Amino acid sequence: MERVNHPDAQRPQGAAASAPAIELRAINKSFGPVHANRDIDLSVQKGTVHGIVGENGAGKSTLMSILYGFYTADSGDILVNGKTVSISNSSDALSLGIGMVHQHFMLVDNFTVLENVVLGAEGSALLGRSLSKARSELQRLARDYGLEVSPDTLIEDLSVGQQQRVEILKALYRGADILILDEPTGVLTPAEADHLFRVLATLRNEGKTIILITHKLREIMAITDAVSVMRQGRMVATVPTSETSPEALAELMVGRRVLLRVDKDEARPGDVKLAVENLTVADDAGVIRVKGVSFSVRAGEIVGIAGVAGNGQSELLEAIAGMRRPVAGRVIVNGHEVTTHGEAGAAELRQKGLAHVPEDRLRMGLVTNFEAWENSILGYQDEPRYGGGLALDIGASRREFEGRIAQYDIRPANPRLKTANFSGGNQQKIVLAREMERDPDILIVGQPTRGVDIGAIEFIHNQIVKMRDAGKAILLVSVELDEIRSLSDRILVIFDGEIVGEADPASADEGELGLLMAGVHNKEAAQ
Amino acid sequence: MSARVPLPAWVDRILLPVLNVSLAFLIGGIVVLLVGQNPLEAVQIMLYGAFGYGDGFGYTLYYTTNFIFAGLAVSLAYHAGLFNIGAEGQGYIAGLGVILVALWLNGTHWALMMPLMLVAGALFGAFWAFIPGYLQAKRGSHVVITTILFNFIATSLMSYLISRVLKPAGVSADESARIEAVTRVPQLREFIPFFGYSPVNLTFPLAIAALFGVWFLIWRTKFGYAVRALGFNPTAAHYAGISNARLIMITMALSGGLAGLVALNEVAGVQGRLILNFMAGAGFVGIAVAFMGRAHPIGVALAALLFGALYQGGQELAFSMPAITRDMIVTIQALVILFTGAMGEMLRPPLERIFARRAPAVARPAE
Amino acid sequence: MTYVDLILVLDSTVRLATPLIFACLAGLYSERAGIVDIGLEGKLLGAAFGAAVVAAITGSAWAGLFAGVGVSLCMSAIHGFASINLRGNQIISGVALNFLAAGLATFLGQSWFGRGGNTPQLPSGARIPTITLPFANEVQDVPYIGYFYYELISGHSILSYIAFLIVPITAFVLFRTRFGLRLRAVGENPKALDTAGISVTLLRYQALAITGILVGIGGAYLSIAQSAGFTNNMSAGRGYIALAALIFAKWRPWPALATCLLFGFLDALQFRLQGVALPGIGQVPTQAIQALPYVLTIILLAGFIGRAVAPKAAGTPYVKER
Amino acid sequence: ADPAVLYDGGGKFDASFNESTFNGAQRFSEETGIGFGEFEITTDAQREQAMRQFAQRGANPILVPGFNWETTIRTVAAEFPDTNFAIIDAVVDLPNVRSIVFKEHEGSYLVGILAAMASETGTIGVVPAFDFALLNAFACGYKQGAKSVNPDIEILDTYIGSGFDAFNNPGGGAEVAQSQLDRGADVIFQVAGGAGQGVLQAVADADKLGIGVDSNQNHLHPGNVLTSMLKRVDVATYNAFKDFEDGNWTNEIITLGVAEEGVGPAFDEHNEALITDEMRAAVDEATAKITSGEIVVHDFRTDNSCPV
Ligand SMILES: Nc1ncnc2c1ncn2[C@@H]1O[C@H](COP(=O)(O)OP(=O)(O)OP(=O)(O)O)[C@@H](O)[C@H]1O
Ligand SMILES: Nc1ncnc2c1ncn2[C@@H]1O[C@H](COP(=O)(O)OP(=O)(O)OP(=O)(O)O)[C@@H](O)[C@H]1O
Ligand SMILES: [Mg+2]
Ligand SMILES: [Mg+2]
Repeated sequence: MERVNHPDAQRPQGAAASAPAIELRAINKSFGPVHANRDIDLSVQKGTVHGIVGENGAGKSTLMSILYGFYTADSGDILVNGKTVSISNSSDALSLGIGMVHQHFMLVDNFTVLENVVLGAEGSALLGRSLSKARSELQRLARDYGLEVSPDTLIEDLSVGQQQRVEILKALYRGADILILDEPTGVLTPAEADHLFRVLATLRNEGKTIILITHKLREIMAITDAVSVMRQGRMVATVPTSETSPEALAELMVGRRVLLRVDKDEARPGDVKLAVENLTVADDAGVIRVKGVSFSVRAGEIVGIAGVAGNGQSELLEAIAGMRRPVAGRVIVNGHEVTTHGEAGAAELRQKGLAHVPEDRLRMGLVTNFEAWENSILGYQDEPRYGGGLALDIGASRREFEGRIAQYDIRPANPRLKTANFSGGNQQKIVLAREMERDPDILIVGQPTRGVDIGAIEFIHNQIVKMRDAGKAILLVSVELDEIRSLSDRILVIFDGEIVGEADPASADEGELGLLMAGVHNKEAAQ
Repeated sequence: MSARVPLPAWVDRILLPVLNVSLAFLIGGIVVLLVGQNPLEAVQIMLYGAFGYGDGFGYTLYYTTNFIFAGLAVSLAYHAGLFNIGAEGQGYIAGLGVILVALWLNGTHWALMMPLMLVAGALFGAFWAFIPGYLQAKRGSHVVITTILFNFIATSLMSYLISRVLKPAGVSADESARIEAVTRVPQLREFIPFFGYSPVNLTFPLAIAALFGVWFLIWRTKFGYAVRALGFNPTAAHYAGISNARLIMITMALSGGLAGLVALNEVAGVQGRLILNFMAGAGFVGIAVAFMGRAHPIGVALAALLFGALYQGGQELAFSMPAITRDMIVTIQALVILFTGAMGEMLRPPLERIFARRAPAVARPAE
Repeated sequence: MTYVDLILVLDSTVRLATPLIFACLAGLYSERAGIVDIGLEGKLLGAAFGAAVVAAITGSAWAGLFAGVGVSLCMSAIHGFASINLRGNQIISGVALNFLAAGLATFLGQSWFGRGGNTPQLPSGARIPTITLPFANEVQDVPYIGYFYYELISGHSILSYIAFLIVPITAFVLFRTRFGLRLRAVGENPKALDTAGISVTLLRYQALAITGILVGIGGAYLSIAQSAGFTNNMSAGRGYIALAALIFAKWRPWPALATCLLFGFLDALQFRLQGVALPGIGQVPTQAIQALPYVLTIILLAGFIGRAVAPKAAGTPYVKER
Repeated sequence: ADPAVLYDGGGKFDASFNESTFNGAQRFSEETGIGFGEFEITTDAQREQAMRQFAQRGANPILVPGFNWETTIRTVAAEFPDTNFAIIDAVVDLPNVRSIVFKEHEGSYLVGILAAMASETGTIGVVPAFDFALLNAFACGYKQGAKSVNPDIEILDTYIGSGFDAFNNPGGGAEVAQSQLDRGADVIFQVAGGAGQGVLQAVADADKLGIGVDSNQNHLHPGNVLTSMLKRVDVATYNAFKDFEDGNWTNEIITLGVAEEGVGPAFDEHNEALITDEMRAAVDEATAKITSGEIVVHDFRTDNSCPV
């Protein structure tokens, strides 16, 4: 424990210093029938930012988890600073100076930031001392890297972006020399992402080595020195970033050309399908999160709601989707007032022709213990097409889902596989397929491409546009400004539970939107 | 699990459990040896006692009936993410329903009475489970505590009703008046002499039906779908427009209703009267049965049969081997629960190694 | 009820609550570490038996106490092996242990003492002594406070005092020490702990060891402090009550103490109220009085306690790979 | 064919009437060298099963303690007219059944007299395991006896639990006894099988007087057990087997009260210091009156109620 607290403890000494910080040789890993990593070779130079890209399920997280000692490889060697090492658990990795920020955060929700940071690196047997030590150390890190986060708030009260800071702080606190980040920006706003990259840059300049997994080629091009591409468990290429291009990478990843920007023609808005009138919503704790919001969405248009995570988007979506009873205001769907929905309100709204792709697929959109086909009817289980009366027509449900698997290219193509065993992107496809194929009049979508690879992103975006052109009213909530801008016909900016401005995606420039999202002089901007 | 190679279904669902049971008996056998008895002979006696002749087999099935109902009760609730420790009390209270109807229309033919007593028992049991369900759904009171407490309350309530209200004066035993023969649920021996004197009765076929019914309910109906969604992920269930509170209350009631059918077997089928503590722990065995059967009717059926056999075989053993007391039997049962239930995975890794060698083809990546 | 009556009821409250406190705190450690333990009942019984047997043979209460703790430690080890290493179902493992204790205790007792599981009556030397605090006798006649000290504070079994001592200790360990931090973490999110480089397995075993020790003392109290020997099934459902108390207290030490005292108090009161005509109601059936503690508990639970959220990982074995 | 005993739910060693039955059978086989079959039931369904098994295997006579056997014996005895049966605590008038019933209330009456006379505080107690007719019969007789000595004596009556498991709760028993001691009781009569041990223990710890039940428990805490309300189930069992052995078996209803010395207080070296001559005299007098019918002790079981 002690050693971990002193960053200098595992600095590479002399001779080894020139060797690559990380070298993987012929790594293999299988989960039952799934061969997640095959003969992976990877070499990461010290003091560089090394990007890894690949489709969902390509095996990126698995590979990194092996390097971090969370999983143990079936075969293959790991070299750190030129020395062959055996990493049989995370503490081995930590003492080798390897730190990791996981794709799904490893934080204890009802602990404070401080407690999470010290967990496992307490030093002394009594908390009092370790905590005060950590507090000052935390202040230092915050100063050096601009990673402010109040040490005594509970994790569950933090926005995702802040939670990620905690993850990074955890790694730095343990004096990591080699930092692995698994899809760190999936949940960040552009501002937050830029900040993160500044932090990474600082770290690199200090000689630390960084491995960055991401689906966003823009980020790869922006910050990495070299990039490796994985496909279906194999390492298909490693190139210096300067010698490649997004298009080239995309092709390597997917194995075909991909169109990186959405091309859609003018929207032809029809009459109002979804209207929200000064809606006020509170969260579970009773705190008002949405403050008298009003807007409407017309048939055949995509309205994007831009905003920093945690400004009321979640509550807004849940209220509209009938999952949360608003404190005040009205929601009008297809002309029906549906504000006072009870506990089963979501069902009622689906009948009114509203489909909902929730922000957090794992928590809300899926029952991960269900077989995939079972999730493909979640929320629609009562429809007659899945069996009349009480009975559930398993055959029909499975057949229908098999169709979707092909159409949405869901992998592995096995309707009876447990949903938990699909990778993030494929899980998202299961949800999208379910909601879009209902051909609803109104579709509300939260973070449709969070943690999804570009191949899938292209596909998903096209689907959304297709729905618009089919005359559906679409409400899109995303923290991905790019996504909002490339998809929306109108952009509403939400800040602290209020709509602080509306912008036209064509004209609006990134900076202006960014300021609105940050709540800066929103009054003027609103005009 | 991190199964290198998933076991063939028959190994997973048949061979493994069988090996586990054998293991339990092996340990039990050692204890038997310690008291200077011959384990093999003991096993013989148990097997013969449980399956060897009509009477014995009948008793086995009679116990199995109770355990199926109790096991299903716990399983059903479990699929909704509810842990119902109260089957014991629910069954006990259900006995009241059964006896009230029975005594009210005492003398009426069973063909008419059986459905009535069934409904009454189920309703009373359901009621006793519904309250904890309601408290869980509306007040957030943890169903585990409330069901535990309701067991205790049931004991007091029934003790009062039996010894102070239902007990006819002049009768020394604390028990209700008798149900007349015509009114009782007929025992199978009346149709099938093979069953000798054993008390297995028409509630046994009912239990089999219940097995299928629950399987269908959970995996083949929309209700069951909702129940499992709720059990796995309440948030997702809410998202799916399912009313969790309502579902919790219904499921608990159904669960209690199933537990209540134990009373039909005991009161209307076997005892012909309401006696103190007729549940005799069946509700708690139900917990073991449910979890050993992985809350799946097939599993429940097998586990219930296993316990039925242990109870009856155990009686036979205690009878013909006086050195082996009833406590010894309880011990063996505990070992069975331990090895087939809690430690059921112990033999998986070795088996996997064996079958991995046998079928390397499966090991290939599936892409 | 006069002042004296009140003191006397509180006095027996302490005696009745002692085993509950041990069992409840024992459960607190394992469940905080993410392992559900409905085997408390069986552990109480097993420990009670072990303690009585050894106390009867050696004639030493302390040897008995150790034996009792030893037994429940073994049972904890089985529970651990089943639910930590084999990732078996924790509930069924608990059920199994309950059966095992009930069966084996009587069986061994019978073959050793031939009294159907009951151990011989223990001489007072083989029982955990009660202690009289300094000046207790001197001050007992001082009105109110003196009597309070003499009757209620002084004169309990050593184990009762230990029970009350364990509560602040537990609170400290849980919230002020490294071990406590990790214990709470492993019950909420074992992955977080694992990725922090700490062995989930080891930690959970440590928690179960503490569980074993505490519930062991509680069991010993039943057979060699409260009574003078082992009787079949003498735990009489206390393990389950302790479990209820634990949830009631939402897995927190001080509330756990309060709840156990409440249960003890209602029980003690129940003995006093039997046959007494209640004002307004008049004579009520004893069974109604006997059910009172449970009914009141439910009312409190539904009325005031509200939703109890268990440690997130409780009941689910830790599996790295899906 | 050897005789057989089937015990009631409480089991062979219930420190109560099952145990007495065993002791009687034991004594018989020790004296005669004849063995006997025995069985402890775990579920009520096993009553009929086990009894039939014994009958089929030719056991004779078959004796069962406890009225819970009534239904069973009616059924099985009818099936085996050539086998002799005996039931304790219930009357079954079948040609091949001997019924042995005790007047526990009479014996308890005498014990009550002793308790009232031994009490200095004017408060005594009785602790039945739970609300159960037979146990209430003990308590009711005890109260009548005590009142006969001291009409305004206070008698505390507290149940330990509400079901059979109360018999196995000595901790509870001790606590109940304590609650009565706290309220001034200085003589406590336990009618609680295994839990009774807890009662006697608590009373002894407080150096007050306890009263044992069924078998002679005076020796448990010499000086602190006033007496024991003997219920000679052992004798009845012994006699039954002996009669059969000697060919004097009769299928009649045998009622054992004070007159027949089937019930009554135990006097031995362990409690002689506690029993004064007046007490002895009072007991003898009451015994005579009960025998002559001058005193009629009310039996709770006849109307489920107690006059005092
Ligand atoms: N613990 C596990 N158990 C079983 N299968 C797993 C496990 N973890 C990953 N897999 C499977 O291994 C493959 C690789 O998964 P992995 O998470 O490494 O992909 P990924 O590249 O990180 O995908 P994503 O970009 O969606 O995060 C997928 O098919 C996934 O379903
Ligand atoms: N013995 C068992 N123990 C645990 N789970 C089981 C068991 N048998 C089946 N299951 C699971 O229960 C669910 C329903 O199984 P069931 O046998 O009812 O239908 P199925 O075989 O899965 O589907 P189908 O019968 O339509 O092919 C499935 O998820 C199955 O994997
Ligand atoms: Mg990943
Ligand atoms: Mg099937």
